[in-house]
Amino acid sequence: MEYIYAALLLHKAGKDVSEENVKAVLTAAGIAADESRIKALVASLEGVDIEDAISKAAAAPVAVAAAPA
Amino acid sequence: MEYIYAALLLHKAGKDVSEENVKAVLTAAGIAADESRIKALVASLEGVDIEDAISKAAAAPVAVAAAPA
Amino acid sequence: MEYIYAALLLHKAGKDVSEENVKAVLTAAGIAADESRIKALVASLEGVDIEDAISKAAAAPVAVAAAPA
Amino acid sequence: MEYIYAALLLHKAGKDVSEENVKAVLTAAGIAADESRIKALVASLEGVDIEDAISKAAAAPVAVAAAPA
Amino acid sequence: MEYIYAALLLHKAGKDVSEENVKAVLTAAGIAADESRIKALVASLEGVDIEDAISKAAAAPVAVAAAPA
Amino acid sequence: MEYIYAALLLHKAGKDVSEENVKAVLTAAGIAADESRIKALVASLEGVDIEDAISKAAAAPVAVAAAPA
Amino acid sequence: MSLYTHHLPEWKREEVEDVKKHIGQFTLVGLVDMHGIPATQLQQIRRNLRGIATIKMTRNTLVLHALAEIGGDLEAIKDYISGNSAMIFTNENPFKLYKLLAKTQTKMAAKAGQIAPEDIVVPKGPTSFKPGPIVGELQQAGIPAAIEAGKVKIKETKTVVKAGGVINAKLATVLAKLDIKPVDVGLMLQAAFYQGSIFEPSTLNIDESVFMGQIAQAATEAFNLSVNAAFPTADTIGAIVTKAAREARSLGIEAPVYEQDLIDAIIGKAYREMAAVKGAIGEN
Repeated sequence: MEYIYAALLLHKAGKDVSEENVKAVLTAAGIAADESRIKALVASLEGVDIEDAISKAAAAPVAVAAAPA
Repeated sequence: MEYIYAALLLHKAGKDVSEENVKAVLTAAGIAADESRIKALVASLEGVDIEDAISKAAAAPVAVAAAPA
Repeated sequence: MEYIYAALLLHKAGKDVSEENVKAVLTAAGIAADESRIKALVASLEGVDIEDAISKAAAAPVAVAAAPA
Repeated sequence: MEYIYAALLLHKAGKDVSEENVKAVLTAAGIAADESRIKALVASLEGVDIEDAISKAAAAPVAVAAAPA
Repeated sequence: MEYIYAALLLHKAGKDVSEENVKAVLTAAGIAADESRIKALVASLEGVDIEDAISKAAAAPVAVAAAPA
Repeated sequence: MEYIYAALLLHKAGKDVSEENVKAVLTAAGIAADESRIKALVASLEGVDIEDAISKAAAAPVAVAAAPA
Repeated sequence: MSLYTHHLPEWKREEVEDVKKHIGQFTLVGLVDMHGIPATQLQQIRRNLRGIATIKMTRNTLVLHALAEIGGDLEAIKDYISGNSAMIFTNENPFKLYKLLAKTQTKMAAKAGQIAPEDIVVPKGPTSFKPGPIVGELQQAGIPAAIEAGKVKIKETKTVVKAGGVINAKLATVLAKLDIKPVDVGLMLQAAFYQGSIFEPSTLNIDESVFMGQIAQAATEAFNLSVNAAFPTADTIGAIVTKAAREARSLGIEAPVYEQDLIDAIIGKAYREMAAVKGAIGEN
């Protein structure tokens, strides 16, 4: 999830979620950034409305099971 | 939320959520980090089981996301 | 379900869910495609709004989790 | 989700979810496959019980959109 | 219930749910159709929005029953 | 859904859900039956306990009705 | 100023130097309000803070001397000094200190004339008192009491003082006998000087539940983004696969595509549609 948090951080900071920026954040966190995963992250987010994707619920089954408890 | 993202980024990466690390991450994301907010974050996280807080989110992710809708 | 996944793939790729295209995808996956099943799939999806049908799955979790909130 | 669909297609067909196979399926669907995304997918699927994750989908409600009404 | 399935079949086929049509379908299924039941069915369907009734059924989640488990 | 209605109609009438019978019912309803879809339907029903599937569906609505309360 | 301090008696001079020494030794210099803390409790608090924070009680005038001699931004903390101030020193940050001090708060019996920090409620039910003058004491304090089965019983739950109200002498005595401890006692941080700035309690008082909610929200957002963008992580790959499978099922059931995996669900859907129509027409 580090990569996702890096993306969220950049997004909230109003920065571009670019390979360079993601790498900078991960490196600052002391993480040996994996170039390929960074590429994959940036590619995955291309054309994605992050604000929308953040707020759209993604997990159903867990929540359903937990609800009546 | 940037401060929280930074903390979770560090946590997930297995790094210490220290004032220094949080500041480094925020700065790398281009955020002018507020010392007192960082201090407040780090202090608040002491004694908090982050994994536990996250797992609570996982159990009810939808409810949170649905709220603003 | 392979046939449905093939249809989803084509849909996401912006391609026509035609017998020919479905067959190409299945073949690439190393599946000996059954002409009759392909025909049935394509016939079943005729007039179906795939995006809408998919989104019914996406819509589900929100409502469930929101209920107890 | 194209990459995931391709992986599930291969899984259901009893094929190996390898980088090579995923790429072949995506290409057949006319998708310009991103190597890094394929790598990330295949790597993350290692050690995941796909059958288990799929069975959770079956347990999830199909369409509960009416619930809050 | 056979009578209702026959009515649904006709409805989906875009045919008139008339006594004659219902009888034809039931007969094709090898059912000795009861004239008075057919009359009752057709009469009671008058003023019923079948599409609306069906869509309510679609909204009912099958798997919710699994929730408390 | 026409095909499945036809299958359930036959099932309720105690008839065999064979390709021939399904086709007869659909034709009587004025539907130009697709051979491949009939084949797919009959094949998918092989080894399936229709009564069991129905009773599960019948059990579901109760749980749903209770949920929003 | 130096001229003035020069004339301090020797013991005062030593005290000022000691304060200055403490200020130089610790990264945080704070003021705490000692008002209303009994000696026994203070001893306990000191024990709890041992190794973490040091409390130093000195005359305010001497503290002012020390602050003036050091000068700089620190001197501004003098504005927070009250009649019952003591100094507190630690190397922890002010947020942590605030939390530590909050933990040293304990409930104590009320003294006559004290202000109720919250509504004080006396619950109904039996007490351990044997019949005697206590019944009258309770009644005079506004607590409905009676004798029942040889025991003193409180007849109904009663709020005896509202938050902010004064606890009178009679009530204080009775509350103590009932073992009701309504007053928070502990060191209240008045201000802390740390790394060049002064922190006030209002800044340091962090609502933990809000904070936990934010963590949960951030985790949810990350989860949603990962799944919705189909960027797989160890935490989310399962959910992503489930989502894709659900989408395929949904499409298959909606179309419908007659598949062995879906036929049960499709039969169920057909049955429910039939049942819905049946319900709509009220047929049997």
